[in-house]
Amino acid sequence: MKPFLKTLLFLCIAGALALPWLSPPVYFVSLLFIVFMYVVMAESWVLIGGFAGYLSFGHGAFLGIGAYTTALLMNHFHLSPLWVLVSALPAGAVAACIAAVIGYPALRLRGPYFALITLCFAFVMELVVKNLDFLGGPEGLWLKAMGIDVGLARGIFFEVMFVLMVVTVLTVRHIEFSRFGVGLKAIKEDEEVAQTLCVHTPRVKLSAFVLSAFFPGIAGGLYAYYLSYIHPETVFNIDISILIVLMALFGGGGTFMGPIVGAISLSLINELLSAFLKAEYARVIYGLLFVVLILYLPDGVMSFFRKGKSADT
Amino acid sequence: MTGILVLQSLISGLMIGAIYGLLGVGFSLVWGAMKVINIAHAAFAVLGAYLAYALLKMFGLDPVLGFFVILPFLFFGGMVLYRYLIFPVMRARDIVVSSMVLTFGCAIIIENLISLIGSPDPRVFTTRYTGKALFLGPFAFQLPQTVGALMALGGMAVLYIFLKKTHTGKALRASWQQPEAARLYGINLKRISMIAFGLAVASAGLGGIAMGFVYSFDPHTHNLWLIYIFLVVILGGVGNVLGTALAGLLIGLLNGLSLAFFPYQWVNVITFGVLILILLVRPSGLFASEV
Amino acid sequence: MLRVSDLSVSHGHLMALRNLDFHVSEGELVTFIGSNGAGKSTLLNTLSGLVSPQAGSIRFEDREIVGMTPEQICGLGIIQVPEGRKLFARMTVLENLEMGAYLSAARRQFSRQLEVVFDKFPRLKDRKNQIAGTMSGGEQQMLAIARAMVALPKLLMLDEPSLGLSPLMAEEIYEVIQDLNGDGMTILLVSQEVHVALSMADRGYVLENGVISREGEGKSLLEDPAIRASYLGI
Amino acid sequence: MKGFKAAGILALGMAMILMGSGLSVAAKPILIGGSLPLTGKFAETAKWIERGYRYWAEEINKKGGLLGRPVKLIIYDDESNASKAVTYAEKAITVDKVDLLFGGYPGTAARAVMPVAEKYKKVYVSMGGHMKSFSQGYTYSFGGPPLMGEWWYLGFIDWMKTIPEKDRPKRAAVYTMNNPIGASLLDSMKAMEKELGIKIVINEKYNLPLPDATPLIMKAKQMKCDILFSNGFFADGVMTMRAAKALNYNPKAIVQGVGSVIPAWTKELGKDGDYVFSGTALHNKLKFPGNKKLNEVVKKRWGLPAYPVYFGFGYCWMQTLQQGVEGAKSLDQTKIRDWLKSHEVHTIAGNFKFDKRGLPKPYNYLTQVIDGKVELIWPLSVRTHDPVYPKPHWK
Repeated sequence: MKPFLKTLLFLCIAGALALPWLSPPVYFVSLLFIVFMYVVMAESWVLIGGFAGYLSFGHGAFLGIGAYTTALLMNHFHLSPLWVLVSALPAGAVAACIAAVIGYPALRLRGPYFALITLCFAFVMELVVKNLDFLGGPEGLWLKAMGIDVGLARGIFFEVMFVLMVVTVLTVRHIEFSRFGVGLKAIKEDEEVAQTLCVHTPRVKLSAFVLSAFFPGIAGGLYAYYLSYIHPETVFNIDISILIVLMALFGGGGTFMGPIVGAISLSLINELLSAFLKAEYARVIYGLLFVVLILYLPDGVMSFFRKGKSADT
Repeated sequence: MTGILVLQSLISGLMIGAIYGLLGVGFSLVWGAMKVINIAHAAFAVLGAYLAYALLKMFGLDPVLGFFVILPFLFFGGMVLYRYLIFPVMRARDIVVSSMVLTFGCAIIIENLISLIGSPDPRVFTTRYTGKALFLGPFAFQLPQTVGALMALGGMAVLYIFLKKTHTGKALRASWQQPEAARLYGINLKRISMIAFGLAVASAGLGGIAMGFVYSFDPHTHNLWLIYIFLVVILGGVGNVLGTALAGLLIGLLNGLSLAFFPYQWVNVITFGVLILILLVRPSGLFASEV
Repeated sequence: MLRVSDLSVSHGHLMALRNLDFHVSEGELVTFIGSNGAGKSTLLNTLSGLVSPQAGSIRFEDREIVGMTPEQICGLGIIQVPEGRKLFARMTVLENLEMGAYLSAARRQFSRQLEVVFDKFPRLKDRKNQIAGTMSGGEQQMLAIARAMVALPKLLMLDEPSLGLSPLMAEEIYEVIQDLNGDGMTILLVSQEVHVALSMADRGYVLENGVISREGEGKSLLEDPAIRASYLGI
Repeated sequence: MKGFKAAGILALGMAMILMGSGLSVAAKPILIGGSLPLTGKFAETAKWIERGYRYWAEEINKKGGLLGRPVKLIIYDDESNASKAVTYAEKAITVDKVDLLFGGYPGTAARAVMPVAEKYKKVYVSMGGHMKSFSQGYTYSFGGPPLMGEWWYLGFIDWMKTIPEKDRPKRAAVYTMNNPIGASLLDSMKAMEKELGIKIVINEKYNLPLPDATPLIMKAKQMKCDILFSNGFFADGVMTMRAAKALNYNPKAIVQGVGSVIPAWTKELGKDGDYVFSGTALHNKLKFPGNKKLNEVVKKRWGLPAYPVYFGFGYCWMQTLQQGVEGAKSLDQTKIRDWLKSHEVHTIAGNFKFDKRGLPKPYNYLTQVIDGKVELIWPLSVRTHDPVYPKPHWK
């Protein structure tokens, strides 16, 4: 890496870490909190969707599972709000466990069938939570407000989400170049061939799927607190699942950089458009963005940066 | 008494299921033939419904007839979409993924243009036969639903016959099965794909009108319809017209049965749950993929 | 009838064909032999317009066809029976034949041509409603040739017609090819079965790593010691 | 690692958004901000609320403004997403530094924004998120007027009491959508059963979208239910009505949740939408000052005979906020809150005194769609048309 880029990256990280303590308008902290959450989600998705080529259309459900687990833990044990930072971890674990239960049979399915079963799973989760009164049912759940200044609270959560994002990105980056990652990519290329190359495909796929549910689970716990009021239609919303996929693909689905670029650029562009344009026009331009991007860079934003390196293959 | 209720639920479930089938057919063909996932398919369906609605309101033209007026526009629109947006990106490494992102953008554009030009209000078709029903013994066939279902069956039959019997239809299938050989024998892939895309969009419009006989619609509705499309297409086998039709009927049947036997709030859970079970038992869908 | 001069084709950075010069005259049976990867299929695909050449010219009946689309070339009467047959596997025999006669000129004469084809391959007539993918390899190859015949070929190009067939079946196919040639059809045959191909052909070309290394009459090439050594294992 | 080039571009993007948002800060006018679902699922309602807000601002600016300062609205589009609504509320508060926060729709978004308003100590006047969110102890939230599912059928119940017992329906079929609004509507069903002695024979919840209404009507018909409560939105309401007509199901009354009060109901259903009862917290034919003028404005600008409820709601929430500000003679949020909790406000929906929770006394009007118009039936003092009961059979 060029020293210039290294410095820039360092400055970005330092800037992000310092941001909440420079007392900017809380909105920026919140906005970036959400952006980081999407990076965590899209980055996790890439593990299974990008590397292994198993397009999961239900990944938003793990966010919801995390959010609900945290909210239930907090409300059931009457924990003080700061505990949310701790209870988000078991939320990640619960999401991972559910992913294991779902993934074990579902990962036998290939291509569109896997996409469909994950989509159905996300729907069933939303509906079941809506139907069960002990989970809040159609009313949703409220979380207690933290007893401290709202700016400070947002700041703390921002830092935690930032750390979670860094951990997720580093994990995925590490995996991309590890044996595990190579195994996943082999599965994407040709699963039968991967098997003959001594990749234990069911185990590799399942591990990737479980891991890709763990981080969103934690993020969901933090998100629940951010919202203070959670409802199945908000945290299990199928739009979240689809947005994650789009973000990863927008950036270019096959690498760890793609989702970062996709999640950040899409969130910020959308925010910019809404800030300057009338609602529907903003949406039309947002739609055009996808069309134009694919017309000029059919393989996502990151392919632009890779083009210089190697010839089109 | 409950027996009648069960059968009644089944009847209307099947009729609605047929409409889901039609909605899915075009999507399925385009996916099976060109590996293009057209997320905007449902948006075109909603567009079709809106155009038919406009004709109904302005000229009192029945939506069934209205379809024939808007058919050329939709067909042409589909061809233009293929020629200028889809065809240039066929060079993408993964056309499935790239086409998804591209057409997602198209769907958003269509949704918001409808909202801008019309309004975001929900609409329903009101025709002479709205709110009427045919009674066969104790069973009621709501006329709008029946018309929708007949349109669906008719549309699917036309499409099926077109693919199996006509020269162009056979050329379409040939070019999907063996694109290279098709070119060797003089089939122009680009032109034939444009025709296929135009047909798919036209069938979406017809499906949208049929849906409009059963449900109300607003510019945002396509998000919901797309899910039905996804369900029937994958279950029915990508590219498989008959399979898609049967999958639509199956989903209608499931809905009808669960409405008859379970508390309503669990209906969708049961439908989706059964679909999950079906997929687990038959990991590659109910019917084979083909074109 | 067909005159190719100075033809070069590249796949990315790889030169697949280099400076080919050859011709096929009316009524001839010309064969290209060579090992796997020598560029034989690339050659046929270039002639058919599926691959565009980097340099050179291809003249067919005194018309330059470089730059024409495969559809136009097909319309001129250069018809290829591709390697691996590439039948429309989920369509019936009859439908496959209809697709062979896709262009309107061929379509007008389809019913007459169909009789000719069915005369030649009575087995296809019996099975005209069978799904092509379910037939045996030999029948599929016959269908592939029949499909090309209904396209009204002036120059019929066959790519490895005996690939994957039993020896008996292969022999039958070669008989058919010879027969067609006997009826006056100009044929360009690409094959790895050097012995059979050369003994049938009027003239032959040897393709090695994208270059024509030898050419001559079929019989004389067959006796060429170098060819005997590298292709016939004698 | 050429990929990191992207990081630079992203940093640039972030810088742009920082600057972009800074631009909209203006000094002089009173800023009122927040978000509405201008696109997506709830776009239709939000559009009318926005028009209500804008008309209110136009009117007050003509009169010389609020506290002598002009008002300026900053309306963001939250795309019908509650999470975005939260972020935009924070943007309005912390970036645009709005002086006042306006209320939002729908139920879940309002529920999610109420805690934000509380944290930043901003008075928040909206439809509220029904009773559950007013019992969370928020002190800055007001429903002025609220859309309370729990009270939605109060008018209906009171009116039904005037019907001789022998003419009242006996058996009710209740179909309710499974969401916050549905859940609160269900609450009023209990009161209905207790006070009117109507037996609930069928009590089913359904998740939106409703796949098919035929079995619902068939069942109600078979169980001889002579009153139908269809506690839903427009889409499911329309399906239910059409199925009822097609299956020739003729109960004594059909009561619709919140679908029949939006303009699309009468516009799209025509005669088939007639005779449906519903509740409302606001109506364009109420005699309170201002309604007449609003009706004229809506007629002139959008060609509708009278203003749609959500236009009125938007306007009315602003009226409440305005009176709070004028009463407190300050933009200090706590003062506004305290003034609102101790004084009466006069709006187009009536005069309200707010209790500790921020709610007025339980009230609701009964409406019935008659000849394509939403008419007021109860209380008697506001009646604009005699009720049509029992419902005539389908033609």
